[in-house]
Amino acid sequence: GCSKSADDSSGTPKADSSGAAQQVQSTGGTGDMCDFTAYGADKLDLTGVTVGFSQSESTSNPFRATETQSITDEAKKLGIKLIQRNANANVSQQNTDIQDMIAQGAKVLIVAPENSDGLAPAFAAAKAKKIPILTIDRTVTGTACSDFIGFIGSDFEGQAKIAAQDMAQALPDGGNIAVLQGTSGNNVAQARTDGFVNEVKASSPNLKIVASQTANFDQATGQKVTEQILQSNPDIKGIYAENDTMALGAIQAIKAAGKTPGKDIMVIGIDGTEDAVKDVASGVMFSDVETNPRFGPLAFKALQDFYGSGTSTNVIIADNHFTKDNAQQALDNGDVY
Amino acid sequence: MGSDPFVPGTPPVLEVSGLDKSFAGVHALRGVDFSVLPGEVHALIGENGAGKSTLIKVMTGVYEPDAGEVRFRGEPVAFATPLAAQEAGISTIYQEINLVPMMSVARNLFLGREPQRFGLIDSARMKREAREVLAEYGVHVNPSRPLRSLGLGAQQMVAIARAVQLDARVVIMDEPTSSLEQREVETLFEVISRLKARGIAIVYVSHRLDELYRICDRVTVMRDGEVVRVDSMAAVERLTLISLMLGREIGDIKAHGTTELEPHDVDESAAPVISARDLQRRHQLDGVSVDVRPGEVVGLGGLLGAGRSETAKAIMGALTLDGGEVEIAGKATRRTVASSIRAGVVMLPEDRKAEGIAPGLSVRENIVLAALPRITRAGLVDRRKQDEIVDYFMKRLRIKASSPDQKVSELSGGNQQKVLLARCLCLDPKALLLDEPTRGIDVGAKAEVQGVIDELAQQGLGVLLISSELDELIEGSDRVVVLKDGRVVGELTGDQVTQDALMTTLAEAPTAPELEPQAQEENDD
Amino acid sequence: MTDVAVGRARPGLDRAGRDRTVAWLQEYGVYVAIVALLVVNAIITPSFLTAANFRVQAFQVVPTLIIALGMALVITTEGIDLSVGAVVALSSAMIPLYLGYGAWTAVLMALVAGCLSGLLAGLMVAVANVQPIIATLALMIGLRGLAVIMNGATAKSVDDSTIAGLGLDNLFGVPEMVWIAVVIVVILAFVVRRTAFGRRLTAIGDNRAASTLAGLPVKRVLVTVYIVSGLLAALAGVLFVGHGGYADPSNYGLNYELYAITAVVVGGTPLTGGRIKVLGTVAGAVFMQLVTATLVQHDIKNSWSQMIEAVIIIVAVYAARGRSGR
Amino acid sequence: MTTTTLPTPDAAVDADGTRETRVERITALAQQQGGLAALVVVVVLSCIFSDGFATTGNFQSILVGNSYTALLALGMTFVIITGGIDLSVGSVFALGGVLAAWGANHGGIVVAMALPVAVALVLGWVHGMLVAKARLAPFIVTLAGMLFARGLLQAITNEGSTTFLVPQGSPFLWLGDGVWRPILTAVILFVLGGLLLVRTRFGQSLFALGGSENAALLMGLPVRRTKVQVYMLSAGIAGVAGMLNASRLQSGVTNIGVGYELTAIAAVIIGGTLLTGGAGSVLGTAAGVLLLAVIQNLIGVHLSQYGSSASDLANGLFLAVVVLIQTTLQRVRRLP
Ligand SMILES: Nc1ncnc2c1ncn2[C@@H]1O[C@H](COP(=O)(O)OP(=O)(O)OP(=O)(O)O)[C@@H](O)[C@H]1O
Ligand SMILES: Nc1ncnc2c1ncn2[C@@H]1O[C@H](COP(=O)(O)OP(=O)(O)OP(=O)(O)O)[C@@H](O)[C@H]1O
Ligand SMILES: [Mg+2]
Ligand SMILES: [Mg+2]
Repeated sequence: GCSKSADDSSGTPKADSSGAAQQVQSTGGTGDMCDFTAYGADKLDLTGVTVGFSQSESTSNPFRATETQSITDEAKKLGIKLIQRNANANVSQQNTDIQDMIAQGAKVLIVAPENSDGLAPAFAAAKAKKIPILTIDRTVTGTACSDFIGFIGSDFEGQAKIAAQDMAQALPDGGNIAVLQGTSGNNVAQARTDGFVNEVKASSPNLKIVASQTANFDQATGQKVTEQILQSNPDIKGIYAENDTMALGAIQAIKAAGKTPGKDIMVIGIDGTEDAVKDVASGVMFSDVETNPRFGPLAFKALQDFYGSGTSTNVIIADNHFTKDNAQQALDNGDVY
Repeated sequence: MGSDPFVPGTPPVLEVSGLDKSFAGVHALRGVDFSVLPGEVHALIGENGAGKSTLIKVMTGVYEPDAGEVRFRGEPVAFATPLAAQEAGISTIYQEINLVPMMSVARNLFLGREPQRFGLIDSARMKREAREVLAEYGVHVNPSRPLRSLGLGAQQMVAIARAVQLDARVVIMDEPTSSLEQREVETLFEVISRLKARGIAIVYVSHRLDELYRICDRVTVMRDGEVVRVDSMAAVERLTLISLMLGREIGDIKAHGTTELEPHDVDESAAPVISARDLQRRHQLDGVSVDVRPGEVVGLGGLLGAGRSETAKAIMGALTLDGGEVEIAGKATRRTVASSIRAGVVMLPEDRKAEGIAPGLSVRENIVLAALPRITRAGLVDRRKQDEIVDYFMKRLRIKASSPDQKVSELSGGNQQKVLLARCLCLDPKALLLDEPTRGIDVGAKAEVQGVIDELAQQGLGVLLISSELDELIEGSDRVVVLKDGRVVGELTGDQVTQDALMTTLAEAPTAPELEPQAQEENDD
Repeated sequence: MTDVAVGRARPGLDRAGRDRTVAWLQEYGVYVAIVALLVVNAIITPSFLTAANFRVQAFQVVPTLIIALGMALVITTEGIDLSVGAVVALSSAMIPLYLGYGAWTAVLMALVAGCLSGLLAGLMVAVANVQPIIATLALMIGLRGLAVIMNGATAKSVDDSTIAGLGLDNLFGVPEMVWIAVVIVVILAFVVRRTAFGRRLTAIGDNRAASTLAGLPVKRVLVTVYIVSGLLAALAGVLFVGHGGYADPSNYGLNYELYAITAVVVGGTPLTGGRIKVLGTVAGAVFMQLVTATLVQHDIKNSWSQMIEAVIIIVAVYAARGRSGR
Repeated sequence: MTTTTLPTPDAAVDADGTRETRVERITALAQQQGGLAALVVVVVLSCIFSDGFATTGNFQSILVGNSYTALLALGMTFVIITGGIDLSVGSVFALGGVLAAWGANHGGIVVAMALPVAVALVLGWVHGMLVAKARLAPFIVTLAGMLFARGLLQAITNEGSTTFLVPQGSPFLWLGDGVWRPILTAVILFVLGGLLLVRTRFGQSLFALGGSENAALLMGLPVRRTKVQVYMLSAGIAGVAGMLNASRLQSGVTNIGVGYELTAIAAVIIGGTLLTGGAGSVLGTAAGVLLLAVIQNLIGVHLSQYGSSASDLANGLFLAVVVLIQTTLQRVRRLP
């Protein structure tokens, strides 16, 4: 009965926004651009208005903490007044949060949506008041440059695809693998499942997914589930975890079962958190795909462009890919969180 | 009233034959045949645990019989629920008051058949009617008050009023008078005679034999789950009745006798074991002072709601007070129940169900509940000592249970009462506060309990006795303190301790005006 | 209020015999169910009856079990403790905080934190008369926040052989945490059956007004019970840290209040209080663990596992329901 | 009687119904409606001390944001008054939303409205039968129901990954559109609920059941039927709330409703309804819902920037303080 934060990424980061800034990988398939005239909003000077930021999940999740911190820091740097809310993984609450901030005088909104659907009332309220919304890290169903300005974030299916290719590389002879899924009903979890499963099907017929269980993006659950899976499938060769914390839990379980992660069983995760990248560097984990939470600079850049020459409606950030070759270097550079 | 007989020869309205009912380990009814005729008041008697309440529950759909048949108005019936019995025309007042304590008096009275307007309950009318109905039963209360704020006696009257209001052909009353005081009993009897005149059959259970002779036409005597005699009430003599119930020879009973209680030797100069001074509690107690000396039985007299139970609870430390002091054996108490018990006072609460038994625990555990500190060493219960105590009191009070392990809720009402008495006595107290100690217990047991009280007083125990049965109060007490509306209005000592004197004192005492029914109309929604 | 037990046994010749069977099943149904699950799994699940598998199940069930034992005490007094999951989090937060002073100090501080939160719950319930569910709900929300504040948002890795030993190592071939659980079960079973405290516990849950009038130290017993519940939840928190090798107050113990309550009820302790089954609680926790293990090891989808679990809980509780019904 | 602590349900009349002064009457009202009193105090303080609190926009946002979840508390009130509890409402709320959105796609407004309610009623019926006939504890029955409804939802939506969208232009969207429609719907349902509780026989039997089940049975009330009905009522209301919410969100969000049952229970209890049954009011529940919503709003405005854990801590503290005040106000009496 208690609310479980559906952390799509967590680990042990430093909750600051330094580290590797987000890099743009692509700017949308269509390459559409959007500015305030096209959106139908009034021209504003960002430094003079209040910007609202609606965070979807608890900041006890490091990804969320870093994301919030990055936005707060960037706003401070640019001298922009920021107000913020946290919906704690509750879509209804996020609707209320957004309307609250509108009532409180926010003229521009940055929203990290809890869910792709279900924010219609809040978005409609904003639209009615001609308040533009920039969505980050998860997409929202609707029309860009009409319901919202656009989207900045990772390509979750792409991440999973890379992970699947890594798995094929890690197990050239094929074998049985298990998938630790994120929280049921979470868009990110779904994308990371689909991306992985499709890629395995398409290009690695010798990999066989024998177990696929949800572990709620949580380390302890990841450990428990892996412990069980290892009992019923003693011949597992690889584990794909849809975030790093579940990967860390899996590693713990593999060790407890008397096997060696990185040798007997290959573990691949997503997020690029410090602990996981360390494990990649030491060979315990095979590889890790990054999800960069430092949205501040890109988000505010997009908003400034929106009131100027226009910004892309679909910015996909370039996520790092940590393998044994570059992991140590990334750690030394402080590129992980 | 017994002089106005039912019409013999009419077919019985409610009839059972060959009824059998067992509970795990107890054979409560064995082949019981029983019938009531329209317009008769039929006494159902037997000692505690004889099976009276069980018979009633089987007849009214609470329990399903293991064997046998119930016929209502000539047709075989099997009521699935009390509701079905009620709808068919059998209205029952069960032994323990079964009303909803937190709901208002009016809502209890009309529950399930509230007056309605446009499909919604008409509260104003309901309250008005409740007030009128209750007035007929001598209960003058604001019908918006929650039922639990009434004393047990008043609650019982509400239950009776409710049952009689239902348009029934048979009214069953399981010990309706056990918590009533004389005045209410008279009211009840009037009600019964009215019902009788309307040709309604009444089944009447009581341990007060005098009442039976006054109002009943026929009697069925039960013993150990069997019917031992069915006869016209007048045809069975009192002693015969008792011997039938208890299954003992008449001679035995005469010898054992209803205990003739002698006044106790009270050392007037001895320091009181209990000394309560000027107890004050808003709306309930208004400066009550009572002393109880060692070896003395002090009765608390008064009508229902006079504040007798409150006085006892206040002494026990179970009631917060606005003012006043209580000393036990010369020392001021800390006014918590535990410290009072340590100081040597124990109380037998009036409301057995709500404040007495722990229904889910065994007889054994219930008896030693308060005595735990005395039978534990280093936190461990000394089982040998415990069993000794339990054994002793089960024998001495003749508690009828299949074993000490039986759940208390499975005992008959009277036996539950004895378990509570055992709980008090095993504490080896200096003073006893007894609130209706013989409520619901059979003649045999009652004599025993009274004997025990007497014996304890002889041994120097101080007793504060509350009883709605005037006889018991007058017979048992050395001194009676009379309460009215939360105040002491008189004290009877020595030869003054008579029924008449008590009545006179009560009658002459002024009524506190504020305690009369309230003028203003309250909103209970 | 059980003076009218509306029980209706159907008439019939073998009634007594059937009654006895039913009563026996009610008493020992969970154990039968456990055996049944073991047998079924032995047949359908590869390598189920292996030492390694039992070890895994033991690791997973012990924390739940320990929490459930405390919960059983609380439930016996007609209460409920929703804060246990948050106490797990709080206790785990204490470990990295005090690890610098030595492993045992850290463990001690974790347990102290549990006792304190239990004390808080107990005072709210016994002295301030707040309804248990809402008092502990407030703690459930607040304590997790506190735990995260104390620990920082990050899960902290705990690298200490003593604490890891509690969570992973064997003693005489059996995990240390199983021994801990055994000791607690023995102590509790003894306390409940043989001590005055055990008697008071059931009496208070059965009829609090009567217990008060019989002079029982009602408040003291209630406070103690919540403290024990907090203490045991904190102990579970320590085991979590030991087993996982890190402290994660934002996620540790989530939903464990529900797992614990389920174990208690499946084990035959009624939520209406007044009765407690210590061994039954153990059996309840083990049973639920085996159910989960079966579902996960057969890779049943989350949707179906939830529905199957729901049905199994109902069936188990139905089989174990006492004579008093509820 | 297994309860010891009983507040005076009819506090307008003192335990003795006598010698009431005006001051006593006012305190009595505050005692009876502790939640309402606390709400008034908190709102007044916030208007004075919290900038931007007392704006129409803010009030609107608070009301509209909680109008559908408030319904869960309404249903819960009935169940708790009978001495039961319904932990499944959050899941049924989510399931109702998904079914409504599915219905809007596959059959139009009638299916969208009827299907969730029908399924919820069936679930409620099962709860009721298990509680009333099999005599299982409501807590565990509805805990299983919570799992079951959530599992069912995930099974329908391919493990939660399919979100059904209500087609644009569907008349179903009218139900939850705008600001006033949700608020009005909630108000109307609360008023009806209040009438049902105090002015109908059904409502009275709920109180009787919670006050003393045995007595209710022996007084000839249809105990089992009432129990089944009350669980159907609660589930049905949760289904309706989910359905309306789907209309408002224009989709059947799959991961919604987690933990809502606890908020609903908290609101009901803060509103003065006794968890042990037998006493309570719909007005109190409304006050409880609003009080929690206002607290949430204040925490959002003032504490969001300090992170979620600070908000959690404040939330817990607030809740503790509110229930302490409410309990004290209500002068929960120990049976002497
Ligand atoms: N629900 C029950 N379970 C087990 N035994 C029961 C139950 N109800 C009654 N009994 C047993 O059946 C017998 C008859 O009890 P019953 O209540 O009918 O007696 P009674 O004649 O009404 O006595 P009293 O005058 O004390 O009220 C007793 O021995 C009692 O212990
Ligand atoms: N017939 C009645 N009419 C009005 N009020 C009543 C009546 N009987 C009782 N009450 C109320 O019930 C309250 C408690 O009464 P209660 O019966 O406990 O007093 P009591 O003197 O101890 O009597 P008992 O000896 O029967 O217990 C009183 O304060 C009184 O207001
Ligand atoms: Mg009887
Ligand atoms: Mg009294």
